[in-house]
Amino acid sequence: MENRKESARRIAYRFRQNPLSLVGLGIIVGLVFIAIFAPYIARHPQDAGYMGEPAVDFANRFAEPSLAHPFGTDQAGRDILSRVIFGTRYSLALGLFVLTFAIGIGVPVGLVAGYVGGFTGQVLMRITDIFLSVPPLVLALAVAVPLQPSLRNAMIAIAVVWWPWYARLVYGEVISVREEQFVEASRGIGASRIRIMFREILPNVLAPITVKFSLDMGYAILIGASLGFLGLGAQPPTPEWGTMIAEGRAYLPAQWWYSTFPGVAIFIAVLGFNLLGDGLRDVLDVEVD
Amino acid sequence: MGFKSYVIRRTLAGIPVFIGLSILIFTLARVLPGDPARLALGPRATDEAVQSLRDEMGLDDPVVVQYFDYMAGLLQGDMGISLITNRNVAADLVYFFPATFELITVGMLIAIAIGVPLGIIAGRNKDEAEDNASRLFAFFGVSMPAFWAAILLQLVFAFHLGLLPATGRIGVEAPPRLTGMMLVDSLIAMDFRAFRSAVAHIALPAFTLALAPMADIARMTRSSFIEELNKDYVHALHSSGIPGKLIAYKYVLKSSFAATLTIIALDYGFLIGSAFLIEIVFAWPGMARYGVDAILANDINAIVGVTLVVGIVFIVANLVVDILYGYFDPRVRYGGDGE
Amino acid sequence: MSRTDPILELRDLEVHFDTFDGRARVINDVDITVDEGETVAIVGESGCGKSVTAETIMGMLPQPPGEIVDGELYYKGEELLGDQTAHERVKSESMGMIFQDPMTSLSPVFTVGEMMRDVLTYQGKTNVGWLEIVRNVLGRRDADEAEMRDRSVELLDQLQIPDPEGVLDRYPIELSGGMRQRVLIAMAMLGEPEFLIADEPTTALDVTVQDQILDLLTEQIERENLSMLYITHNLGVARRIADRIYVMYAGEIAEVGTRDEILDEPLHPYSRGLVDSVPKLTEFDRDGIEGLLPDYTDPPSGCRFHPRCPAAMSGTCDVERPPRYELSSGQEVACHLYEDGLSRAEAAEIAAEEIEFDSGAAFEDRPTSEPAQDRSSVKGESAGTTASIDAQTPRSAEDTDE
Amino acid sequence: AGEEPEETDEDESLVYATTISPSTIDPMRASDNFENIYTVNVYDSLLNYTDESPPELAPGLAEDWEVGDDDQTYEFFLRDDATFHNGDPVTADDVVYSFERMLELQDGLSWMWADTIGPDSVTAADETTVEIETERTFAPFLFTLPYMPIVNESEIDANDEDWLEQNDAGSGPYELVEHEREERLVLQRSEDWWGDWPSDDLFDEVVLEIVPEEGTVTGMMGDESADITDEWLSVESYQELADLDHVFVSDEVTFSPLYVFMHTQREPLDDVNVRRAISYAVDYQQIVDDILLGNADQMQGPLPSEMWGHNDDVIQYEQDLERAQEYLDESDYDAEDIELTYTYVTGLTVTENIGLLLQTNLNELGIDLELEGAPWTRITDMVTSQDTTSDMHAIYLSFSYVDPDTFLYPAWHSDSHGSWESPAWYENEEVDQLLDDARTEIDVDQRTEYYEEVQEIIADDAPALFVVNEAELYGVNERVGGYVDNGLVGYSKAFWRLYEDR
Amino acid sequence: MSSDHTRADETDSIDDTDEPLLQVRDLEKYYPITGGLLKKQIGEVKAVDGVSFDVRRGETFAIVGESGCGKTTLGKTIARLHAPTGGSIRFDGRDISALSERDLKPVRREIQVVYQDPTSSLNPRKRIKDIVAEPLVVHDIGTKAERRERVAELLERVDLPEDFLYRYPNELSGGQKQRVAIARALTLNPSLLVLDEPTSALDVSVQAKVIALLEELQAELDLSYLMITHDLSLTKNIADRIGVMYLGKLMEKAPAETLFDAPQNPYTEQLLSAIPIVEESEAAFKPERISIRGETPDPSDPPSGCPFHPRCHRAVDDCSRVEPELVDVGTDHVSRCLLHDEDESEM
Ligand SMILES: Nc1ncnc2c1ncn2[C@@H]1O[C@H](COP(=O)(O)OP(=O)(O)OP(=O)(O)O)[C@@H](O)[C@H]1O
Ligand SMILES: Nc1ncnc2c1ncn2[C@@H]1O[C@H](COP(=O)(O)OP(=O)(O)OP(=O)(O)O)[C@@H](O)[C@H]1O
Ligand SMILES: [Mg+2]
Ligand SMILES: [Mg+2]
Repeated sequence: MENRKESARRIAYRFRQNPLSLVGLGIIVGLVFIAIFAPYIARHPQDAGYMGEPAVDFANRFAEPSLAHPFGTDQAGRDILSRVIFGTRYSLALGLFVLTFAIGIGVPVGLVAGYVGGFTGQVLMRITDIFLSVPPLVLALAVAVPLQPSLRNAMIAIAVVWWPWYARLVYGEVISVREEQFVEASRGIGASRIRIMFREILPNVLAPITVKFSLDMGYAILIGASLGFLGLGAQPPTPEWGTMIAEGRAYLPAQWWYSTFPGVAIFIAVLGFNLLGDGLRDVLDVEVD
Repeated sequence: MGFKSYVIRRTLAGIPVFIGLSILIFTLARVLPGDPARLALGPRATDEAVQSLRDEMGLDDPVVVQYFDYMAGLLQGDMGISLITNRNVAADLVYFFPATFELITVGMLIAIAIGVPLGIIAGRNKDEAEDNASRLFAFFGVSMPAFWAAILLQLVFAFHLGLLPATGRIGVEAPPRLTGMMLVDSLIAMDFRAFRSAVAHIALPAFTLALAPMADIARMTRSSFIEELNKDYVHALHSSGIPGKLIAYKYVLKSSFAATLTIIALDYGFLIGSAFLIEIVFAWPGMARYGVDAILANDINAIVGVTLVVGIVFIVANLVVDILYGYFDPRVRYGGDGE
Repeated sequence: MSRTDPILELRDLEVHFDTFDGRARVINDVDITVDEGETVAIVGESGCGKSVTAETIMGMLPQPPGEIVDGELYYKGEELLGDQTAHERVKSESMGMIFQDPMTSLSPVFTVGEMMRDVLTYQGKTNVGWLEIVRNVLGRRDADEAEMRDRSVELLDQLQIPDPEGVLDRYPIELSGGMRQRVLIAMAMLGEPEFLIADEPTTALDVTVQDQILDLLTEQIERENLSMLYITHNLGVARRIADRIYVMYAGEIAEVGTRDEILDEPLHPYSRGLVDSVPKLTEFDRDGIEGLLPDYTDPPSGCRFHPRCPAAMSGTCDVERPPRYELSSGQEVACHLYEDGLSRAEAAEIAAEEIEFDSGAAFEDRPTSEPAQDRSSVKGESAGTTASIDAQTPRSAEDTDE
Repeated sequence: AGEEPEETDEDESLVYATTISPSTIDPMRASDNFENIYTVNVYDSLLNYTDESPPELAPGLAEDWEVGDDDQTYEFFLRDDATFHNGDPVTADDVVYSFERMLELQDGLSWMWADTIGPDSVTAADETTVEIETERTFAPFLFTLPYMPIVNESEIDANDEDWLEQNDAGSGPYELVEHEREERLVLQRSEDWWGDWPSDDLFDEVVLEIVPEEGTVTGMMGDESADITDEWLSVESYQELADLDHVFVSDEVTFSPLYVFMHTQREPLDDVNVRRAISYAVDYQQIVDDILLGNADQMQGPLPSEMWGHNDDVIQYEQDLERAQEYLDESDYDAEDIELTYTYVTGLTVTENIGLLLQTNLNELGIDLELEGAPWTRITDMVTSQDTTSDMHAIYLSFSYVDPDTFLYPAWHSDSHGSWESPAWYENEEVDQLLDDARTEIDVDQRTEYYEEVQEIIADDAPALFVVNEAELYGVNERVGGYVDNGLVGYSKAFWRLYEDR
Repeated sequence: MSSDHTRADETDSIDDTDEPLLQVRDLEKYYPITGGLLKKQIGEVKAVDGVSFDVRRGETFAIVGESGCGKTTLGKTIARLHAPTGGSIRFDGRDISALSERDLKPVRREIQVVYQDPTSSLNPRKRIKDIVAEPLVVHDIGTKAERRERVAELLERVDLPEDFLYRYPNELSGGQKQRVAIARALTLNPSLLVLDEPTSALDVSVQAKVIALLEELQAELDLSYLMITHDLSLTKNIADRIGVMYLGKLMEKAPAETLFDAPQNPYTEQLLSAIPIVEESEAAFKPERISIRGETPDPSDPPSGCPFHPRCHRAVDDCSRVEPELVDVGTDHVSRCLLHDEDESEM
């Protein structure tokens, strides 16, 4: 169809204007590929706990990076590269879970608060404000504490602190879309509130949500890693990047590779999502923060 | 609407948020598993000792009662006893907060000092080499895990090059404590040796902290600068005969700075979050590290205290920015909420 | 009318834009002359290139995406397009501009007085040092504050702004639309320009306010003996203010003549359609003009108006670009219907005979739709003439805006 | 690296760099090693420990002491030349006050005397004589006294509750001159101290520098801005330190036994055969050689062999998968069904690594092991009830006083259940009886017999993996003379015994 | 001071032979202004303040006035997109001013609105077919196929080619979008269309066509229009009757010819005088040029007395004190001005 081609062309044009976002896209595609095929890519999947066959080889601890172990080995003689590869899974899963949850809660809240407004809206947004008045990492820490430290609980903690950001984003967007005449036109036709919110307004706030989603994937991965770093996230021997950095920190500076490579992995993953998000921001032409 | 009433309204708006926050945090802390009294007294404490502490702390009261007791205490500067330091949390915070405040403030100043010019340079040279370089830098800044950046910087500057100290706040005798901020205290005491040492110590952590906001600020400044630069008034002023440079650095900068300010407020809050990581790595004896210790030790009063203070800093930072925003942009004062 | 030396002369202007649809050849061979003391209006529908022309003259065309491919601009004989510093200088010394939207044309974050002071202080300077900027931001100026204030107040007073002293200390947001527009005019006048460009300065205003502003503007122009290029799509406004009118269509000048010539008896089919479409107190012709502005990335060959023209001559109009024929009266019209040297009466006769807009469209089998947009349904249907119809769908301006 | 040179006043300051920080410096609240290092150096006690191994009692503020025939009355004769740092003489009243304060605060190490000393147990017979009548016979009593700091009553009375957090009220070899929280404690040698200083160059100043980052500690040792490290660094860091010319690493194996307790009240670990199977599955050798790089001995039974009363004849487990399999076959459980959780203290890499190895080892039997790190506070909380205690807990038992009781009673006596030292929930009446007897018997030979028997029963029952007795490693600058690690909390850093040796 | 003038309100109800489709009586719509610390209401904008008029079946009633005078508010209140603050709206004999949202649903089928900005009034994320079919979906009318048919029919009705069905609004020109908006408004076969400046965002040549379409539809479908505009020349050509609003109040109301031939209200005079004419010939239809002064007042703080008095070229002292009422000044012609009384008394 003509307009498809047309918009595809537009998107391609905008992307071309911003080659960095293509790099981002490439990185993310690569990460997803690595996450899916980790067992085939990693040379020592069991070192990452794959297939429940733990393998430690203390005799081979702290091998420097070499052909056999391009990222070296850790204190239990495990191949860091393999662990970093498997780490992709955890980080992506964390990001996806957190954001799905956050969007699932935040978007309806923002829609209702923005469109229905009034007392309900005020209450919802004040609750949102409360969550927003503490930096996410700090709040996630506070939420993570009552739970056992684990990757799953870290996800829950982060998700709990994340939805308000979507509520606020959607709220802001709804406030402006609400003023568009097509919304009123829909009301004039007799459409119900629910219909207006989800059929008229929601499609118009998808673009900023998409952009924020992409940018936030990176940020969620960072926060997840930070919790791991503080010992409140994934627990060893889970090859989660932040946890690995925290473990490796004890062996600095001599075994520099231990902390360095998981760090590089986080950096690249976050960078990828940021680049893509930034590109999407241009393509979809929305401003999100 | 007058500026004053705007300021007052903004200030009052922070109060319900603070109350809500205190409820949220307090509830969170109370659902912590584990008996804080037992934790406080250590593994070998007797049951009687534990029970008497429970009574003292009111732990067996309903949570609502506990909350009101807590808030009543808070009004008198009593935030309960920290279970790990055995002191009043308020006293602990007074002790530790200045270090964190100093760190994040210096970090933010660095971020602004580098980020704003970077953004302007990029904005004025859109799509040219300067722009691309600064954008790339910005991406690196926001993508770098703070704790990892901290480790790398430490490896390079402290361990490898030996240029800067890796940890701590000061390497010589500390100046008499007045504000609790080393830089300030050493200046007050005219102790320049201490000042130099304090500067050397704060350099790495503050810079690490500054990375992300620096990138954010540069990005925001750039985009708002570009946006403003394309506004009609720029052309209008230009065609009225005002030189372009003055327009850029007076008119455009002031308008675009409003947007930057919002980011600064947001990032100021995020800085406290990052401080939780950075203080650990750099052994910075601040509130954030105290907070992490408290969290790891289930020290409920300390957790509530730290989180509340973080919240207050965030709320105040937003308030200050809102007020500045109103100062920079008169439209805000008329536009009501700004939301 | 005896022509003095033109104060401004634009020749063969050609401006292109790079868009994602390709290269938009927006301005095509535009000549505009403004004589000393004369007010010239450019009229035309939205998107026809009026603002781009103004931007080019004011040296504020965004480049990229815009590019001045060809053309010269003479201001009192001095060429400006090739010499940016000269352009800057002339602009800040002798030109002033009034914009359409008075809200966005004033800095929202400074008071009116502050802006006016800066205009007065930096009058004619093209560069300024860092120190100066810092001093300025700190509120230190070398110039005489009191004198500047007096001058500003005087000007605001001339523009019938109540309480001019008070207005100086207010922010634009504290002023009504009409007041802002007057402030904007005052700002433009402050620099004591010789030449003024106004890009639809009254479009956003109510008729009564528009009426006031137009009065004030004419008054100022007469008082200072200014020359002005006034851009509008409102033919009524053009009638009130202009001595001569350029009718612009799709980046080309369709017709030039005195105000009465153009409005009372337009010759170009486009001008005619345009004038007819305006609801008037006497009558209202509901026919309008079929179709839309063409796609600038692929403009029609020959006369750019031919796909919409009821008098288009197949084989001529779609092939050959009409030159600007000059009638004996001095009026110029770019249409193959005419030829050089015709008298006005002869030309009017031709126009009356040949140009007939009606609800049955000129070029289309589908009578009432706006068919030129619909590429797929039109293409190839009637070879020869319609093959070159290529109205843009959608118009690129809208795309980039959305 | 990086510390400014003026930091260390080379000749006079001794810098102890530690990654942990004290939560209190009130001597009656002090509980951990660092807090006790401060306490023993700033405060005197009635008795002292020598630096021999195993350590013996030496006079402290009490020049001499006598034990009554009832095994419950003690008399201490104070030296008359001891003064507090503010110049006040140390009197018997101060001693009485110190006991009272200790028991009243119910903090720190007060548990040591909780059941032994009552409100009227301690009295001042005269200025320099203290009489103590214990409420029960508690054989290790004298060995606990080096941990009872004597404070200046009048000074404490005169000041605020938390005055002791910034000041000292002691009479010990060093006095506190600066306390920068989370950063450092600076101690100054007290010229008036009654004790003997080594003859050589003394350290007039001791700085306890808090450096949470391991890398920094090693860096500081490298550029000699620190002289002694704590014991909490990773093995690799000590290796790095050992490579430095001017540093030696003290690696005495003393009293740091690591156990992996097994929950004896829960399936399947309630079955002794399963426990034995696990005990035989573990590759102890690799733990000692590769995880601890040789800085440890495998444990034989529940008591560290450095402690008197150790029974050298108890069973010594070693990796023997066949036997393990046999025991497993004998048990009521099928290896495939066994899924266990192993809990260790977050951040203690040795225990984490051991967990990883256990995971591999047990996997060979078909047993699944899941690792779970938990902060220390959570672990102490978990073990308060049987339900929340996880299957296996890796825990170092801490050493308090030089007596087998210090390790055996808290871990294996059923009265100790619910504490962090007994996550095995071990129940054995015979063991209970023997441990009780050993507490009330003063005669050392008799006690030794009791303890040997206890060790045998416990080792046989395998309620824990007796993993290793770890050497506590300390990096020490060669210039520090007189350094001996006697393995005692606090006393292993008796700064008054050190001198500059260069 | 007594006057022969009847109060204007009753004038419309005089001919009750054929009941008007819409009867608006004393309609008020006030917007609260909040401010202060607690965002209390500190005032109100009387956007529509006691407006009365009728729209007869099949006619075009136009409302003209300057920006901010309350035209849009009036239109939306009548379409019950706002709840009125006071007054009544009788539509087809039924008072709809206080109906609940649910009870309004059938009314909504009868009254439809076409908005000023065609871009904003179409959801950019929906295809034209879905936009036009939405009313059917909302009211649950017809099967899928029937709906599709109806949409195609409507598109043809507004002269858009069929393949526009699958386009998105941003692929259409302004005029085309406005046609889609009209098509949507027609979907449910309404009897009254509120046209809120339907052409002011369009170019004149496009406007002409859209107006032609509207007139054609009106004739064919027996529609009544409430046309809101600020273009007086346009109303002259298309409206049957015209109401002139100023600051929420109706200043004058008359049949189109009457209003232009013999405007009674000074404000109407000013409006007419300010129209910029295009052709010389139009000048004859305009009153003498009146020099206009003063600023548009702040609607939240309207002048006392006659709201127009500060700008009025005929203002007398009383104007700032006495608020004039609408009075009959001719057949089907009412106006609000103190001078009417004086004229009368002078006579
Ligand atoms: N910055 C730009 N980038 C791309 N295209 C542009 C740009 N500026 C103008 N154009 C194109 O040039 C054409 C003419 O635009 P211009 O703004 O001059 O029209 P106009 O006659 O002023 O219309 P209006 O009456 O709506 O102001 C439009 O088709 C527009 O798409
Ligand atoms: N939702 C609202 N809340 C508060 N005030 C409003 C609201 N909508 C309109 N107003 C005010 O009511 C008055 C009338 O507004 P309205 O939009 O009806 O005017 P209008 O005649 O349609 O103007 P325009 O010609 O600019 O469209 C204005 O002063 C406006 O500021
Ligand atoms: Mg324009
Ligand atoms: Mg309106």
